Amino acid sequence: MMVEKRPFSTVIRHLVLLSGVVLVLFPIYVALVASSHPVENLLGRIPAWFGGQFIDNYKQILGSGMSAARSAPVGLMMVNSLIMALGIAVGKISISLISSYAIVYFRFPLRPVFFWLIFITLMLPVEVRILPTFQVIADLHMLNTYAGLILPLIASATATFLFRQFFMTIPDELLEAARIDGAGPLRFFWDVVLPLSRTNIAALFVILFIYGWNQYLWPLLVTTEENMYTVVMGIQRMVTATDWVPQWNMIMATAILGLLPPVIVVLVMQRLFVKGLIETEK
Amino acid sequence: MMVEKRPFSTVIRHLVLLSGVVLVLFPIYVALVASSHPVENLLGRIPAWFGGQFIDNYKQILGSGMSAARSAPVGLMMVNSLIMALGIAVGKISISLISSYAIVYFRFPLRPVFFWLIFITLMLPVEVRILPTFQVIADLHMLNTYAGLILPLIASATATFLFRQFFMTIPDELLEAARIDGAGPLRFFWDVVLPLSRTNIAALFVILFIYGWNQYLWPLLVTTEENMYTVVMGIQRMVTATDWVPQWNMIMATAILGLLPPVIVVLVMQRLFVKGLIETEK
Amino acid sequence: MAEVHLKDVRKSFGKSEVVHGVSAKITEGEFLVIVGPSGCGKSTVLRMIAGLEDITSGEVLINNTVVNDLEPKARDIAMVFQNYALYPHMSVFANMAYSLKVRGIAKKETRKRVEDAARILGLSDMLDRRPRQLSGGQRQRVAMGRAIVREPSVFLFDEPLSNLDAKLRNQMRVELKKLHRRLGHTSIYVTHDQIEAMTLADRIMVIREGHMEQLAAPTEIYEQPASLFVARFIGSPAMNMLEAVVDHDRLSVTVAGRINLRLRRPLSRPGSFTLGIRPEDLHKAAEQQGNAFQARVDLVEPLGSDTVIHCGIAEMEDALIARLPGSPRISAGDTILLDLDPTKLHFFDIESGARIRRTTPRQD
Amino acid sequence: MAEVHLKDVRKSFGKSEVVHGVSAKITEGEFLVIVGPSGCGKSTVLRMIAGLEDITSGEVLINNTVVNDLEPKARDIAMVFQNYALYPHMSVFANMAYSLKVRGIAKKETRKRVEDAARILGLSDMLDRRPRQLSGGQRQRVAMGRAIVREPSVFLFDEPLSNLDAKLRNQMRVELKKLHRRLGHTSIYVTHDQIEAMTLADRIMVIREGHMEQLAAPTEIYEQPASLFVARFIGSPAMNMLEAVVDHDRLSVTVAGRINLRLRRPLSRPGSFTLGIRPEDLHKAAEQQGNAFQARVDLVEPLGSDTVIHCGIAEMEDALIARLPGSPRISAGDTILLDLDPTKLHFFDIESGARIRRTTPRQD
Repeated sequence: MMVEKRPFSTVIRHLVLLSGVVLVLFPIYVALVASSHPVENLLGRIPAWFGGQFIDNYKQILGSGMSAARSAPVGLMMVNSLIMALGIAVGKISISLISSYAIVYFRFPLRPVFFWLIFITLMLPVEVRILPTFQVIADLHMLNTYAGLILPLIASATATFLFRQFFMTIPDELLEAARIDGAGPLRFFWDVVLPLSRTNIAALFVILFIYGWNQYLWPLLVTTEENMYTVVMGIQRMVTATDWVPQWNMIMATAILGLLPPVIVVLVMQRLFVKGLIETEK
Repeated sequence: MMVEKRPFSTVIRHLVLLSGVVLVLFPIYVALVASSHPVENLLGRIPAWFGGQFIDNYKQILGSGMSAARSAPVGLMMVNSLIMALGIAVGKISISLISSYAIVYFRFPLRPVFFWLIFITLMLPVEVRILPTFQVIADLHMLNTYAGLILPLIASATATFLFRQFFMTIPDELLEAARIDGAGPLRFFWDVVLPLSRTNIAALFVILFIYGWNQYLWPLLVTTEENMYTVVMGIQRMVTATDWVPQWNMIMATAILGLLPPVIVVLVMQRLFVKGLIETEK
Repeated sequence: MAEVHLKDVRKSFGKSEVVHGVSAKITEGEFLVIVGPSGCGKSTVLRMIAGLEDITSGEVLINNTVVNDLEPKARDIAMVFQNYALYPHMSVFANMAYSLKVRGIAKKETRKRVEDAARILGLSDMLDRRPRQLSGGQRQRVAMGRAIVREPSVFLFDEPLSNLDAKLRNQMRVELKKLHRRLGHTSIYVTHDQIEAMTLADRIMVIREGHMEQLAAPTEIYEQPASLFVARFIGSPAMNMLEAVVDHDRLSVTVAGRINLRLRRPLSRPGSFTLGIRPEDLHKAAEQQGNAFQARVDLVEPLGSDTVIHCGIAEMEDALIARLPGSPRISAGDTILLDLDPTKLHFFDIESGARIRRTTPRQD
Repeated sequence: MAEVHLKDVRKSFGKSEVVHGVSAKITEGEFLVIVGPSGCGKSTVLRMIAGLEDITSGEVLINNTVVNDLEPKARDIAMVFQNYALYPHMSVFANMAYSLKVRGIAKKETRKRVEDAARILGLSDMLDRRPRQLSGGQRQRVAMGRAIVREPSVFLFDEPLSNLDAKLRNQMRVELKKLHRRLGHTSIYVTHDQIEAMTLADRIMVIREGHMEQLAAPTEIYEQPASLFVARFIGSPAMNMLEAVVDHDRLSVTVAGRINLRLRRPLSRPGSFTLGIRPEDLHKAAEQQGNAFQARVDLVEPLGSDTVIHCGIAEMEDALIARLPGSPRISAGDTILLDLDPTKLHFFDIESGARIRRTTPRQD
C-alpha cells in the first residue's frame, strides 16, 4: 500500500469520493421521498422531505395497481418477476455448469470450434436473436407462460464462459487423484467440482438474479396479458402511459419495490458472494 | 484431461453440441435470408433461401431508412450508436481505472466504506436511477445531445470492480520496487499499472462497446429527435410501429447491420481480448 | 505388495519421443527412485505406470499382469502428488476415506482403516480439519495417508517433498524412509533431488533426456557413476571435471597439462579423457609429496561442519572445488597444497561420456 | 559505500510488537546476513531500513544521517526482492534503466551504466528480452543489475535465492559472493537458509521472535552458539540435544542418565544442562575406550560423501544423529560404538537456553 502523507491531497480525494457517493445514493432518496407524497405534490418539483402517504401509497400499488394506467397489482408483478428471475438464474447456472464441464474436462474433436462458437454468442446483440426466437416461442404456444419467459433467456454463453475460466483454475492433479481414487467423470463433477464451485455459483446466482429481474425487452414481447407483467415492465408502462399525467408517487413506490428483491438477495448471499468475487486480499 | 474411450457417448455429446450451435447460428441465417427478400414474400412465413433484393434492401435502409415507419436512415443511426458506444466504453474505462487505482493503492479512512458503496451500486437496477437522472439531464439541457446520451451511462461500478480485482493481482513488490526506484504514485500508474492492464483494458473495451451499442432504455428517454436515434432504438421502433404491417425485410437488414460493428470490434481486438480473458491454458 | 516390470516403455507426444525405452524390474518391497533434471521424462515414466498417460509402446506389468489398457483405479496403485492434490473442501478424514467411499467399502471398515493410517502418520488429532488449515508437512502426511488406506500393491510418488522448505524436507524424508521400512510397500519415487535419491532408494534410476543412464544401488551410483552425466548429477558440490592425458603405460596421468599423477592400477586404455574427482576426495596436504599440487584459493565457503574451497590452478579460474572438514584457516587469495587419492579418480570418455574401467574390474 | 547503524529499532503492528529492539553497526563494505525462521521479524527489519515500513521507535542511520522519515528513494539504497519484482512489461534494459530514467539521468550515461552492469552479470546478450523469457537465475541477475546501476550506498537483499532450485541456488550464492568481493558494497541480506548465512556473511545476525539472539562471525556462530536456538538453527543436520548432569567437580558429566564423560576443562557451574553435540563431532570408535558409548542404528542415510546415522541409545529412539565420512558399512539394526571429543560439547541452561561457558573463556 502506498502511504501518502500530504493532508491536502487527502482532503481532495475525500471530496471526490463523497460526491460520488451522493450521486449514487441521491436517486434512492428522491424515489423514497416521492413515493411518500400524494400525486398532487409531485406535479411541479420533487419535495425535499417525506410526505404522509407512505403506507397508503405502497398498500395501494401492491394490492390493486395504478388504476389510471390500467396496470395489474404490483404484488402480482413481483411474483412474476420473482419466478422469472429465479428461473433464469437457476436455469442458466445449471446449463452452464454442465456445458463448461464438458468443454474443460472432455476431449473430443472440434472442441476448440465449439468453444469459439459459444464465445461468439457472447457477442451477439440480443436484438438479432430476439425476433426468430419470438417466432419459435409463438409457434410452440408458449406466449404468456413462464416457460416462454424463462427458457429463451437461459441460452447464453456468459456463465458458461465464467465457469470455464474457474474450472481452468482447478489443478489437474485433483482430477488425477480422483481418477486414481476410482471416481468417474460424474462422480468427480458431483463430489469435487460442484462443491468447489460453491462460492462461484453463489456469486453468479446473485448477478443472474438481478439480470433476470431487470429483463425488459423479452417480457415485453412475450407477454400480452396483464397478469403476466413483470415489475420492470410495469414501471415502463406507468412512465410511458401517454394518456395520463404520470403518477410519480406510484411510479417511485414501484421502483422502490422493484429494488427490494435484488437487495434482499444480495444481503442474504453476501457472505458467499463476496467470497466468490474477492478471493485475494491485498 | 479426461480421456473417454466409449464411442457411443461421444456421438451423443456431438449431437448435443451440434444442436446447440444450430440454435445459436440459425437466427442469423434467418435474418440474412429475410433481409434479401421483398417485403411481400415475408407476410406468411420466412422463405428457406435467399431472395434477389439483398443489395437493394440494404441500400435503401442505409440511405433513407424505412419510410413507412418515418424512421431516420440507418446509416445515421449507426453513426449515433457508434459515438455513444465509443463514448461509453472510453469514459467508463478511464473513470474506473482511476477510481480503482485510488481504492487499491491509497490508504485513507473509510476506504472499505467507499469500496462497499461502489459495490452496492453494482446491484441497483437501472430503473431506479434512471428517472432522477433524466431530471438532471433535462435540467442541464442535455436532452438530444451526445453528452446526455453518454455521461449518465458512464457512472457505474462494474468496471471499477473488475479493475480493482486485477490490481489486486499485481504483486506488492512491484510497487515497492518502484518506490525504491523513485517513482511516485502517478508515475507508477503510468509506467507500470497502465501497461500491465493493457489486455484487461482491451477486453473491457470490447465488452463495454457492445454494452453501449446495445443500450436501449436510456437513449429512448433522452432522445426525441429522429437524427439522434440509435440502431437498437430504430429496430424497436420498426417492430412496434403499430400502424403498419412490420417490414420484416428492412427490420432484418437493420438487425444485421446492427450486428456488424460489435463483430468488427471483436475481430479487431480479438488477440488482445482473448489474452485478457484467458490467461491460464489448461 | 507387488512386482513392477517395465518392458522397453516408450512415450511420444505427437512425433517427438520423450521416453526412449525404459526397462526395469522392481522387486517386491523395493524402493526405486527415478531421478533426473526437470523435463528429463522421469514424471512421464511414473504417470505411465499410474495410467495417467497412455503408453506409446512397450509394456508395464504389475504382478505379472499387463496393465497398459487398465484404468488407474484398476491398477491397484496409489499416488502421492507434488502439490498433494488434496480435495480442498473435504476434511482430512474425508480425503483419506474418499477412495474407499467410491469403492463402496463399509463405513465401519473405512473408519478403521483411516484411523489406523492416521495413527501411523500422527494425524489422529486433525481428522476434522480442512487441508488449508494444515501446514505443508501435515498436508504431505495426509496425502501419504490417502495412499496408505487404499492398501495398494504399489506406491507412486511424484516429487512429494519438493514443495516443502529445507528443514521440513529433511524431516519428511526420514519419516518416509521409516514408513517404508515399517510397511514394506513396493515404491517408485520420482525426484530431481539427488539427496532424496541417495538416502531413500534401494536402487536409483538416473534418467537423462528420456534415456536411462544408470540403474544401481546408491553407493554404486556415487562411487562408480556409469557416465559423466551421472557423475555430475549425483553429489553436491558436483564432481570436479578436468582434462587428463593418460600415458602409454596407462599409469601416468597429466591433469590440466600441469599436474602429474600416478595410478596404482592401470587404466584399460591410454589417451585423452575427462577426469573426475569428488570435492571430498581432495585433501589439504602439509608438504609437497606424492600427488600433491598447488592451488590458488578463489573463494571460501564455510559451512561450519565443512569448508568448501573454490580453487584456481595456474591460469584456470574455478578449476576445482574441494570440501575440507571443519574450519581450516584458509582465506581467498591463499595458495594451498591439495592432495588426492589416485584410487578415487574417475575417467570418462570425452565424446560418449561413458565410464572407463580400470583393468581389474570391480575394484577401481 | 556506507555505514548503517541500527539503534534499538522496534516495530509494532497495532499493539503487538514484532521487532523488540535491534541494534547493530554495519561497517563500510560489510556483508551482514540476518537469519531466522519464517515470521521471526527479519524481513521487517530489512523493510524498515529500506523505508517500506515505518519505524515504530529507534533510529536507522545511513552514513550518519537519520533516515527514519526519508522516502525509500532518498535513502540511497537498492533492494533485491524474493520474487525479483521485475516489471513484466519492460525489457531487461528498461528494467535496469528505470530508476535512472525516473531520476532524469541522461540517456548516454544510462546506457553506459546498464551495459556495464550487464557485462558484470553476463546479461549483455539478453538486454532486449522480457523477464518472462528468462530463467529464474537470469531474472535474479537482472534484479541484481537493477540494484547495481543505481550505484547505491547499501544493498538490501530479501531472500533473493529462495525461489531458485537447489543447484541454481548454490551457483547464484557463489556468484553473489564473488560480486560482493568485486564491488565491495555494504550489504544486508535476509534469509532463512543457514547455509546462505554461513557462506555469504561477514557477520550473521540470528533473530528469533523479534529478538536478536546473536551477532557474530559465521565461525563463531557455529562453534560457540550463544543459545540453544542458535545452536539448533545453524547447522544441518541440526545439533543433537541431550540432557546432562554435571557433577560437583564440574568435570564429570552423565549424559541421558547412562553415558559418563569427562571434560578436560571444568564448566563454570555444576547442575543439569542441555548438552549439545554436532553430528560431525561424533565418530565411530573401534573399541570401548575413553568416552566411547554404544548406540543402536535406527536409520542410515547414505549421502555419498558422508553417511548420516540416526541412532537410538538404550530405550531412547532418535536420540542422536551422527555424520560419518564416506560410506561406512553400517545398516539399520546394527549396534555401533560412538566416540566424541569432550572439547566439542556445548552446554546450555535448561530454562533460558543460554550458553554456559567453560572456566577458561574463549577456549571452550
